[in-house]
Amino acid sequence: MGLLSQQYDDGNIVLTSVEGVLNWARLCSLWQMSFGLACCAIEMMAASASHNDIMRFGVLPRPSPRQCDVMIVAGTVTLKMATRVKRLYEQMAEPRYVVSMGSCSNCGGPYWEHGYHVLKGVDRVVPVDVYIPGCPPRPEALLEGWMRLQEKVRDFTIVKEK
Amino acid sequence: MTENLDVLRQGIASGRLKTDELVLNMGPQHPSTHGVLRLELVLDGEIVVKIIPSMGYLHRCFEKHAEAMTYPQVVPYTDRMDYLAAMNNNHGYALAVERLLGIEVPERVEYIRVIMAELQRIASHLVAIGTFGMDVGAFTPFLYCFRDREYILDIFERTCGARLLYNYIWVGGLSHDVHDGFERDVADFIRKFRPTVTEVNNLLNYNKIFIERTAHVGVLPADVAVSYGCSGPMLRGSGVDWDLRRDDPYSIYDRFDWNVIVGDGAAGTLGDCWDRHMVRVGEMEESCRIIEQALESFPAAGDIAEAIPKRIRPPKGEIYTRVENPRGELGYYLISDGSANPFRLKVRGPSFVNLSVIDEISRGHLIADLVAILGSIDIVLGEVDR
Amino acid sequence: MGKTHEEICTYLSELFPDAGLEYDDAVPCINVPPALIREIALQVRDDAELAFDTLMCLSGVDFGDGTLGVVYHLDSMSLRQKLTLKVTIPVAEACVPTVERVWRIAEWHEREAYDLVGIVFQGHGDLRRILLPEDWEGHPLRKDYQVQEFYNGMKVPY
Amino acid sequence: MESLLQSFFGDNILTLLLYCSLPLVFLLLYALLAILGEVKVSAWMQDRLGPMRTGPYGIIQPIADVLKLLQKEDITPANADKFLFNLAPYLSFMSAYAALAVIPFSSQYVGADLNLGLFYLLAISSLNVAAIMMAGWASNNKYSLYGSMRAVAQIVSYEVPAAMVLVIVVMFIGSLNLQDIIIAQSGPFWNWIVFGGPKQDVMLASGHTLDASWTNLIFFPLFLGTFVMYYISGLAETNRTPFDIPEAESELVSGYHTEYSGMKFAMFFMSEYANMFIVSAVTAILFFGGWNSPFGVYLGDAFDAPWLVAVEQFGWLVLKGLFFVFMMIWIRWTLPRLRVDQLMYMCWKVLIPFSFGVALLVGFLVVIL
Repeated sequence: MGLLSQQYDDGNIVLTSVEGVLNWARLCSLWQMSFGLACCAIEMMAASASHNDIMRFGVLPRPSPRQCDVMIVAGTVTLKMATRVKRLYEQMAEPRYVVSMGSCSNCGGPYWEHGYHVLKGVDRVVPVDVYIPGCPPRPEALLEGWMRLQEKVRDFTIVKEK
Repeated sequence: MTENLDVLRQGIASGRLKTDELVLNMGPQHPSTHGVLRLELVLDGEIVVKIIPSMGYLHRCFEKHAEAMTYPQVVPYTDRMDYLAAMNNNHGYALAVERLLGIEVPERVEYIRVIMAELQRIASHLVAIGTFGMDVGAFTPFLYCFRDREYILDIFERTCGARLLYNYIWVGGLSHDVHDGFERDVADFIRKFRPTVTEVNNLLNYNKIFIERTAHVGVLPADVAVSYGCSGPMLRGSGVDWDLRRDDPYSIYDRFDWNVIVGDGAAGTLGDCWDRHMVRVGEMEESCRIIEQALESFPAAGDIAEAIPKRIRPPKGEIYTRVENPRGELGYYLISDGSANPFRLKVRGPSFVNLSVIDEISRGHLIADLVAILGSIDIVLGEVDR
Repeated sequence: MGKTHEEICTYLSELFPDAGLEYDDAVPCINVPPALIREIALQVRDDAELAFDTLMCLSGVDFGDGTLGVVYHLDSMSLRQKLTLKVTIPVAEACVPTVERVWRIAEWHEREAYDLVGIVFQGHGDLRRILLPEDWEGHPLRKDYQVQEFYNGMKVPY
Repeated sequence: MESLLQSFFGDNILTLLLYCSLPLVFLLLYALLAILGEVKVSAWMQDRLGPMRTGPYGIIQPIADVLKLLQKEDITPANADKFLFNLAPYLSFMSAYAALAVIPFSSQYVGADLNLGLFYLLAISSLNVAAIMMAGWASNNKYSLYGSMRAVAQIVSYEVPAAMVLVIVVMFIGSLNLQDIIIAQSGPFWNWIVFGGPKQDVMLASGHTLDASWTNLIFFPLFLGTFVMYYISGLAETNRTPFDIPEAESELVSGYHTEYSGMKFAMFFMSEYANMFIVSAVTAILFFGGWNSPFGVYLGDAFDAPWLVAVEQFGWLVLKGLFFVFMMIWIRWTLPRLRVDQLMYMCWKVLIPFSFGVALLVGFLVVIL
């Protein structure tokens, strides 16, 4: 998909500054897919409501996966839902990120042992960038996870490692 | 306004308007399905011909867990069913086990339970009202509702340390005593909260467009509601005067003076979306009244843990206990075989039952109405799928 | 308040003398033979003295001793009385007539009992799995249920 | 303006290109401002802060958004009609851009001073419908199709009352030229059409003299109503709440642009905001004096600097336009959404009969006065 998928051998000053600006643009404008699964979705809504206001970070919830950068997997992923989650991820446009919010989507959470219909971790179907622990994580934890994701985007480079 | 639709319907019925049906798949990821419900809509233009709901996208095997866990270990799982009304879920489960064990809980515990359950009811209704507003396209009331809900969560948090899922009401007692200044916090909240209802009324509930969108839409007649087993605001919106807190009293609800809010069809037909919505708005005020009365006679001191049994092994037997959740009748059917684990715990979730009526009341409406109807049913998928 | 279970049982036994209705004091409930559940359901709904207009809950149970059960919790809003009916069937022929047309909500409850416990409801119009995917193996709330290893290529146990 | 550019670059194609691209520069800057305005105004209305981390108080948030959208993968769905799918966003943006050609930004600058300016405006802004239809159809997605069908029905319907309202004003002024309409309102704010139009005789650019007197005040209630009708039709034509039915988030995901990603989505986004400005600017021109200063005097006249007058006029028009854009944002975050049949009812049974009635009345009054 153009510049971001390429690798350059030498990181000269022009390349690194362009890269810096592009990374800055991406991290400042991470649009979130408004997509909630379970209990964590309520905390995700609380994070975008007035008290916590995740939109301070430049987040804009978009309903269509095509226009989103980040998928927050907020809640328990069941086996019936897992294929849909994967499909939604595939519908998103690159560069895309996945935040796994809450114990359930990290590893199955309280349903890890007897939950015959629960996927034990969403990372079994889609690659995850940031894991947020908690059952459910507080909105503050989501904000922290968001900043970690921004760090990750900031450190992205198209210069080949030596 | 519906006469335009009638003209359309007549045209289709008489065959003058040739149409073809279209199947639209709504969900599991869709902004207005309140989670992961999937509706297969058979549409004729924009008119809904048939709805095939399919759920289970959040089936978290609650009943299997209940069989594998000991009685106290089940409590956190009840939280996660109807995650907007965790306190009420806890309450119902605790009642079921207590009745099977035959234990009485101290007075103070009962008071705290009732106050917590009613606060939770307000919090849950706030979410319902806010998201319903969002479904009909008004985004701002949603944020006002969430803002006020945070004050309730703050009280819960000070008491038990959790914001959403509390594991607070235990079999025989509570996990923690209330924090210092609990009564003051709650009274403060009630005082702060009442103006919000007026605000939401002005902004949303009596808005002309909102009434146009919700009145005469999704009319649920009382006999259909009863046959489908609907409960809670869904049933009361249809004009049936039925509230388990009064009609099948549990805990100490019989000590308070409050009204059961019933829909009256003021803006449209009895049992339409607006009625269901306004029942919720009215119930928040009634909950405030219950809380105020409970605070007046609140026992100042007492051990909240004195009735918690050391070992919970109910005798062989079975019981069906029901409580009034914000969404309706939450029933626990508990079978004990005398061991430390429930033998079978079946949950009758109000959302599950209320949702079953969607096909019946949405036929012939437009897609936009379907979204409003779904919002007015106020489902929580955690409880539909369990 | 309304009638007790014992009174209802006596009342129903007069109406259905050959049915062999049993009153179970321990629960309390009335044990109904599977074949008759539909007639009795209609009777208790339409009888003016009983008027059980609501099906509160319908549960499928695996009793673990080779029998399955269906438990009907009924409620009469007008007469303020409750009733529990119980049907017991052997696992081998887990088949009960449907009450779908008596109380509309029974449709979904029965689908759930079919899905999780594996009880087939005769005459049910749309007996599909409701919670689990269509291609799921087994009925999870059976006491002898073994979780399948893989579903759709995804590992099921942790 | 043209002569100024000519003095720098000579009379050649470069001058013309520069002259034409001025509105584009304005459009891009305005879109950034409007997007920021939308998020900030909504945040303030909702007891929030809005973007805070991108630059001071988040003011460069839209720049980050655009830069990010530029980097996004450009998805064309496998089963889409690729040609139409790719053409639609450009067409949509083009129609918005082309409409700016006849908007007089000041007495000195108007892209094309057409005698049929209003007519052109109506025609070119309808092109957007074709783009939306294309997008919805070519996406091969049921939600997109529903969205575009709704949009087309809505926009085409509301063209009728909008055009009717324009006819009313044209009848009153006697010219389709937008500059003429603005000149007719020169002087202090009570000469604006919404307040009954000019109160003394005005010489229009076309050389025709408009006879006017204080009796025009009787038009005040009529034109106030006309203004409200135009603004409502404008809201509907730009698909803004309460008429955002084509992209109703809770019903149709995002309507006709559900399948669009990256810059193509940004094009739709920008053309929506551009259309908002065009409707607002036309409202300002038709009813609120266009680039006329509300006080009837200019700072530039005092200093004898004609260029300052032009800048002031530009400022007044943009200010008035932005005010109406702000009103749109305000309405969006306050009201719920109408339903399709209610929308049509509003158009065919309320706005159209009323606009015809007002047109008759105004025509009658113009003749007898």
